[in-house]
Amino acid sequence: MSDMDEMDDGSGVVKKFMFLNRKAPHGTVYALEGLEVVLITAAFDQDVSMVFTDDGVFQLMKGIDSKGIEVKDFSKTYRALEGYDIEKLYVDQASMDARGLTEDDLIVDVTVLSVDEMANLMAEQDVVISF
Amino acid sequence: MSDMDEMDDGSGVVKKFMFLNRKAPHGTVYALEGLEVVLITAAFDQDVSMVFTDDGVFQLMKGIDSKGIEVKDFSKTYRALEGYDIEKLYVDQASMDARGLTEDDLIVDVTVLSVDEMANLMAEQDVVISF
Amino acid sequence: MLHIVNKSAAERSSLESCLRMATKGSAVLLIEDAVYAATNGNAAAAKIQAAAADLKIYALGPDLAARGMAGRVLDGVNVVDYGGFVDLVAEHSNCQSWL
Amino acid sequence: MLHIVNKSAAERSSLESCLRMATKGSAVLLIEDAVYAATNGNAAAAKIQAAAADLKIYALGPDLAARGMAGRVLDGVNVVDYGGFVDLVAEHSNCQSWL
Amino acid sequence: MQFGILVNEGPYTHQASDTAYLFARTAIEKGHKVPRVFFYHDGVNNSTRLATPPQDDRNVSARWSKLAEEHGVDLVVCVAAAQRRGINDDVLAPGFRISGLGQLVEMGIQYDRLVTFGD
Amino acid sequence: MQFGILVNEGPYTHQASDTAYLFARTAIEKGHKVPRVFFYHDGVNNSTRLATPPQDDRNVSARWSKLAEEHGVDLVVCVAAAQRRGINDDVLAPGFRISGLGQLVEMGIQYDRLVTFGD
Repeated sequence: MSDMDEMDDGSGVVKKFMFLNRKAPHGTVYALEGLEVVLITAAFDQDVSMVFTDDGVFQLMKGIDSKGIEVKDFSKTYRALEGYDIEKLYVDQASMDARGLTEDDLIVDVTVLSVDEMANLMAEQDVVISF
Repeated sequence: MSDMDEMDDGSGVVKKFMFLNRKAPHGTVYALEGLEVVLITAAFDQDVSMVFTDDGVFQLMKGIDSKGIEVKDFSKTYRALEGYDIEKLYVDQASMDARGLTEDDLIVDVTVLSVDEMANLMAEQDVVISF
Repeated sequence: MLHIVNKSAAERSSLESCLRMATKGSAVLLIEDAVYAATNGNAAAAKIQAAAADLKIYALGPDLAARGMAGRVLDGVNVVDYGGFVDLVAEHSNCQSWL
Repeated sequence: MLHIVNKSAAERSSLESCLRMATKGSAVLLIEDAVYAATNGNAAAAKIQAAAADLKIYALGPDLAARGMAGRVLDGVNVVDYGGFVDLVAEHSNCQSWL
Repeated sequence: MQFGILVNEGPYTHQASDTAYLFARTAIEKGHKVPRVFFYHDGVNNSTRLATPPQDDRNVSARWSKLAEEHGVDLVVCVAAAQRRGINDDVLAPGFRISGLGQLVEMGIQYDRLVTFGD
Repeated sequence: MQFGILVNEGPYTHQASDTAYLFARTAIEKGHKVPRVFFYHDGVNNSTRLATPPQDDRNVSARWSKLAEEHGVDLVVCVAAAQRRGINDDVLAPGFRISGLGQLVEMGIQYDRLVTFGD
């Protein structure tokens, strides 16, 4: 993805972008195509937060094996986000609880937030894009 | 629709077809495109039942005015179903109750069924197509 | 902040997810199939009325009319047209569509 | 009768609609995102386990594996592959997909 | 046994077309017949030969075409739904043809089972 | 004020593209600017010039084209999403162009608001 390293819209503006991931992987393409937007946004040197809530927390599951459905496994891309300076990864505590998940089940290190913390984080963004 | 009057697959078989309508109108196209299938099926002289459950009961609302969203109002088509010998129209009592609707709110005469009656009707079908 | 919901609360959980994260004083606009939640007798009406204590609730009039629901809007819900939708986006510093 | 559900019970109401209308002794197959409901710790698990008293509950194994859920399947849920899916359709006289 | 398959969603966005394909292929491998697959609603978008997905991803329309070629599956695209969505004979992948909804009803009448895949 | 619009669903099956269009047209009528609409996911299917919907129905891609022509709206179709779904330069309706996701990010950076319409 070296073609993305030097993107710049020329304005020098840095905005807060939140990507809100609410959908499970594979049932729909939103998780995969959402990752593509996140990577490009980081290449523009914007302030990127990725948030996983509702079924979106399932995107980060360890142990995904998608050979049987003959679809590409993109879950390792989440591990590569750090290399693109995307370090603000948040998951919603209540969504984890409702699915019986703990941080140990996830493929990357994340910050777990309460609903109030999530809500406040969202309210202070310039741009929220939800998939 | 006179081109549909004499359709025949040549087998002489009459099967029980149920069309299960579970989606509200306009938010998605399923209600409209579903009607197209129902009309064609009746033209093949099959035993057609149309069932409205969940948000599908909203398809039959009186007083629809879709000019403001610039989309065709197809709700009058339900009144024309009788002319195509589609007379078995059923609505789910529980779905009506959960939406504050009564038969007076609907654009056509229907038979109101309990959950058990709906379930038994579905179980005896040869083909169920759901939109 | 403006929250936009477009799916029926009887079919999807997006309204619930929205109400869970909308902070006091923010606005919620119901469009497309989401407008049913703002009508009398709907199972989601109680949820909307409870939310209206802390949030401003709007519903898109053309979507209500297209569903035969123009005369059934809950007290406390503000009906807007597309112009009002544009105004709501302009008036709030950011927005989130709960797809 | 075979009932097929393909959406997450946390996102949509289709599993609930299905369980409401499935008569005693019929089969319910969970595929795609619906398989999450058949896993330990999921909020829908209690619903599935209660339903398993009267219905036969199946989940598609390749969809469980693709979601990292192969090792978390609820007791009482039968895991099948695509061949088992085909068999279920063949064994039941009719089927309904709760889209 | 003869299975009819109805696909109501397009490729990639929803898993429906993938599941339908794997179901159809498996049914054939097990000795059943899949004489026809009908594509309705956004399902008509499976029929374009213009898709060029990334090389490490599956090509949804190409594998439907292959199934048609190898096993004689009739891939029918609903004409009314196709016209709304910009699918016509010029863009059809091999093995697909455009026809009316009667072809769907016939599947229900003539085959032993009809299975629907969608959103 | 400058609005960016993101459309994630195709025409007809979902109301999203209709709502986005009416929002954009109204914003322009009220004196705002809509410099660009970005089409992502199945939203790329709005851009085909091959659609021929029934005469009593709206033509979704044609009215996007008209908005572009009359008000200079830049209609951008995501290249990666388009390739997966069979949209290329040969089938584009007037006013649409294919480009990268950077065009979406730029809307977020440069405009006052970004509004998303989808499923």
